[in-house]
Amino acid sequence: MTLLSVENLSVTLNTMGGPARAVRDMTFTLERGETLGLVGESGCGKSMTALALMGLLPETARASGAVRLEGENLLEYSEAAMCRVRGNRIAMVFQEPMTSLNPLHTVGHQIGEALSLHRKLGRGEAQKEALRLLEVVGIPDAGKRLGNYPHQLSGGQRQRVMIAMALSCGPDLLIADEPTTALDVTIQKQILDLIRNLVNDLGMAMILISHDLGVIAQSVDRVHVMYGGGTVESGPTAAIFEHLSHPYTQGLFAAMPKLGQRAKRKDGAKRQRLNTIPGVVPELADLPAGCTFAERCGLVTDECRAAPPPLTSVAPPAGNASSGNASAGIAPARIVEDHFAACVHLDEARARLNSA
Amino acid sequence: MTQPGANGGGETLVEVFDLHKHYTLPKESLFRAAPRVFALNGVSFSIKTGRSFGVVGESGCGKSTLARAVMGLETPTSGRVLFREHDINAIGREELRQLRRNFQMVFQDPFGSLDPRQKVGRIIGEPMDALERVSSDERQGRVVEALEAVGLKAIDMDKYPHEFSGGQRQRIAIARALITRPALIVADEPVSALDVSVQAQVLNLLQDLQDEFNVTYMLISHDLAVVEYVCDEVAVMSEGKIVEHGPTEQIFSDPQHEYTRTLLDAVPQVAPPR
Amino acid sequence: MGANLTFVQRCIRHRSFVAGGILSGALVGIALLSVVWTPHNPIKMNIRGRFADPTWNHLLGTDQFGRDILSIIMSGAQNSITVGVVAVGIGLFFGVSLGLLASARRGWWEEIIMRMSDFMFAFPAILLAIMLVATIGPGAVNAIVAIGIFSIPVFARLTRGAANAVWAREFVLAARAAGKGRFRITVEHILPNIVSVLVVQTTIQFALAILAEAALSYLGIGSQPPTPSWGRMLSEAQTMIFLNPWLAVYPGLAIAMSVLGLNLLGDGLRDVIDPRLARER
Amino acid sequence: MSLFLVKRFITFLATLFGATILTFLALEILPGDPALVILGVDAPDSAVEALRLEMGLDRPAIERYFDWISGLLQGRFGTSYTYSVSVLELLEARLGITIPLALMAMVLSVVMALSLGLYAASQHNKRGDVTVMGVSQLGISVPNFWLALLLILLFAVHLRWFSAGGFPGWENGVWPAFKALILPSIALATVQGAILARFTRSAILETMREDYVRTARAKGLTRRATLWKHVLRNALIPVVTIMGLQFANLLAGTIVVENVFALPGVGRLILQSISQRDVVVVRDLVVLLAAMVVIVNFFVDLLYAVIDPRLKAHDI
Repeated sequence: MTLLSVENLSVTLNTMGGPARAVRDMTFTLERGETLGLVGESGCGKSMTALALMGLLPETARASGAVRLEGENLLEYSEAAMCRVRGNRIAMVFQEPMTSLNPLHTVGHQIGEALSLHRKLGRGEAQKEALRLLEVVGIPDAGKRLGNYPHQLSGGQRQRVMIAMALSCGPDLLIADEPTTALDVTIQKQILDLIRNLVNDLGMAMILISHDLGVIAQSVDRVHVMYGGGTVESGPTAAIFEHLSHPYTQGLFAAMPKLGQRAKRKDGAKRQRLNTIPGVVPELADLPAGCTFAERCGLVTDECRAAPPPLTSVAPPAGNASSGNASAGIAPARIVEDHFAACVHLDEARARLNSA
Repeated sequence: MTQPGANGGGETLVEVFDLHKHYTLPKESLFRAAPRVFALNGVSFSIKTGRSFGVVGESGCGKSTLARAVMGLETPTSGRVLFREHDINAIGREELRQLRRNFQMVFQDPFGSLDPRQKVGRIIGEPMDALERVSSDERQGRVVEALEAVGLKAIDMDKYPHEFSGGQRQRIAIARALITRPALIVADEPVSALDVSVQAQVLNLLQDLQDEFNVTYMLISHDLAVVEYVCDEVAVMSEGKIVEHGPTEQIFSDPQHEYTRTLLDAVPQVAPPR
Repeated sequence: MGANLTFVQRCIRHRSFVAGGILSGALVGIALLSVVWTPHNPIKMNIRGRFADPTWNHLLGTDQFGRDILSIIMSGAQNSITVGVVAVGIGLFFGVSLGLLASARRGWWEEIIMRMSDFMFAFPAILLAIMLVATIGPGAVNAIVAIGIFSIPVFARLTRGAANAVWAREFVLAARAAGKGRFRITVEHILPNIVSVLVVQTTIQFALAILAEAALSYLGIGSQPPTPSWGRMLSEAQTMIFLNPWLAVYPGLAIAMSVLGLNLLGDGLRDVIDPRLARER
Repeated sequence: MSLFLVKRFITFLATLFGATILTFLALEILPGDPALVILGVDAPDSAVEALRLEMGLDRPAIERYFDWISGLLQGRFGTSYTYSVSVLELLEARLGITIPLALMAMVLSVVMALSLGLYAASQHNKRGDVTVMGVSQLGISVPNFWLALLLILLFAVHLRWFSAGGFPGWENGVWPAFKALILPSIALATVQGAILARFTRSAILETMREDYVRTARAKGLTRRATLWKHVLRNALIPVVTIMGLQFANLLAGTIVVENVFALPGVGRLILQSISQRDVVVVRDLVVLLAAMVVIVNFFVDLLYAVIDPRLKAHDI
């Protein structure tokens, strides 16, 4: 059975400026051992999606659609039932390791808490297990660290503790919301490697949320690029980065300065300008009726503004595969079946990219 | 203003000699000496007019302290900072104030670096007001000029910072730095709080301004890609020291120091589309 | 609290602000009115007409000397307001100056000023007020000064805390980078950014001053006869509590309503002046 | 023992020392010659002079200050001019009223504040919260001596459950004495409790917004469990500070409330001594009260070190 199946998940926030649709019709599935990345800029709805899965939305928020964990819709669960899911079957790692741990409790106590809650372990057993977990996440001198308070640890170590805590009950699904954004690159690499290896070893599923295309590209099997609360492009990571299809994904990629580009410039050539996406992210409270990216898109037509574009396969129907791709200049073999983008001008967008 | 050389690199604008900065932490124990932090531990470099000098390093490596020391906002424990051959820590307070028109700063946080109680016109005019008496007409004219240079409109003068997005606020901060037509702008993590699409707009703006006004940048960042993109020269800092220093191409394509290599290796990369 | 609402709109929508505003407005209005008009002369005694029940002539009746209670209470408002204004004025002026100084100079200045205010906090406020009043002698002015001195450390501490937070902001660093000195930064950046905090605390201190003055007058070391004072009315009423309990009700109600009004106003102001501040609370 | 506590202990001593100096100076400039006050204005100059000598008033102030302090340190209190007995003797019976009164009021206000604050925070923005906040707003606005009068009106004048004042003394049975302190302690505790309740509520609400509370919820803890296990202890840190500061107000409040209820406690003694210019009693009592406040605040600091591991981090 499919581990997680999210169907038309929408989250509406009651803000001062009126209802804001923070998440719009997110749909995806996830199997054990699979990793999914949600990538997008601030306010695109990626964190709200995570909180909706956890049932930890702010009080002013309403979720609709379905979040099915092995067939059971979590949105219909009572608060008490949800408490048995959280930390047990779905666990989460947050962005700020400095503030996400209770300053007044020892590390061991905080890791053991979920164990005694869900596994009904006694104090001694919970501590023994906590010690093992600290070793699993690679904290040196774990026995001593068990009795430490968070302020005695570095940022990277705290994030390891957070991961140990999330893993404590052997969850089926791990949600990591910007787990390395607050960390230095060298620490980021260690933490990402750790998470990747643990997910592999333990065979759980993972949703990794990040604003950083690089982090996403190196860490997950499949990606949803989010904009204005919804998915604008989704597919296997390799396919997406190989065939950036949605104008927003293309714009995001082009706007990112990439390491090693300077050496490729011709000597004496004037600095290349970065491509930019004009305009700003729209307010969630008054999103346009049609494509949320329309106002910043170079390819916009009236059609875009009329209705939200559906997610359509980037791979054209089998019948006209050759003719459809000839103009875009993409070898048909590379097109993957489950690569989708929500754009009515997909062909133009891809053609534009290839001609550039 | 000094005339730059033909290829944009001329005389030396800033020179830093063996800069040290130690902080004393609160005592942890009654009987042991208070611990000290060596934020800067012997840093030397120089920046030439019209060039972009980048400083990269991880948090706590001393790069922000260095930026503030160059700006004369932090008195070094030892060492010298020379701006056009004036030692900014040795000259008098008034002289330093007059010298300040030549170097301005752009900060990281586009929400914290603008006084929420002041209108944009006043914020941008501040460095000018602090240094000289100008007629209100001239003041107005120069504020508008600065606003337009960063792609904002004259009417934005009468708005408050909270009416702008993060990217626009960073433009306002840059306009403030431009108002005295400085030779040097020290930018401490100017884009790290911005989303990628907005970051690109600001980076392009910095580049355009350099072409237009021949301004020299000292750019502090933890983001290697940003530094590589903007800077002609890079210094890599670790634990209060510059461990490697040289032309950008060389540092990024052929790093010599172990730490630089570790840093470069750690950056997650996206394979460019084929 | 929509950010788009104007200041006035936010005020009108805020219930406790409106209630506090009405009560405080009434306090000031009555005090002003009593300067030019009261139903009767609040000082004039009429032994034959003492302990009169409420009538149209004496809406709240008369006291043990036959004085009109409503008139005394109205005049008592003057006393409370004077005490509040002067005492809070003293506290505000010295406290804010010291707080700003501590925050601008840091180091030893800050250490000394803060230790002093810590010390003042450790001392029971009314106790030292009693001592001061006892030293200089009882009287309204001394009570006011004593109360004023006690709000100095409150304002000093608050100002220093709020100002330190502002000094840590990047826009102050930007002002320093622009070449502005500590004094100009304090005037142009620090003060405007802490005004809202100070305004809120001022209304609360005002309420505390009214309470403290009432307590001192009740103990007989505040304002002296014949100046009408709510606190002293209560101490006089207590001696006749079995005879005429209502005498102990009106002045207390007047104090409570004034203080309630100011407290509500303070709470309301906190939300209204600075919507961001309200969210942080 | 941590550096934090050492620092606090030094501050503690310094504050006590400052209190003695302030008190001494204030009373030094007190108008009126104590000798004259005791003997009356009509007394012959020679008698006044003799008494001044006897009391040591002719010696320099600094000498008298050190005499006083060294006396206090050895547990020797001065002798009252008006009562002609040692201050210690005066205190004995009176502390038996003031200390139980203050403790009762403190316990009452803390119990009231914590339960109401917790309840209001858990009902945030619901009816219970609004009611508690409204009532506490009213509680803050009522002067404690007026509340005392109202309590007398209701329970003594109207219902006749309690007497309107006075104190039977502990020797005549614990219950009557305790009963005499009930109304005064309610009057004292209500205002303090209302302030503390509001503060507790906002401290809890603030803590509930912390990231680690979200972490706890993500572990599967219920809202209630999170509140008890993670929020409360963190929220207590600021609440405890305020509690310590409030103890000063509570003691000051006893001066007023003892007067309302005609309780022969320390507060009443102070007021009487001031009006009688009995300098020796006043200064000893003021220092005593200040010492009590400072000691309580020092214990608050000790409590901090227990609650917050960040403060015990560094050993000496």
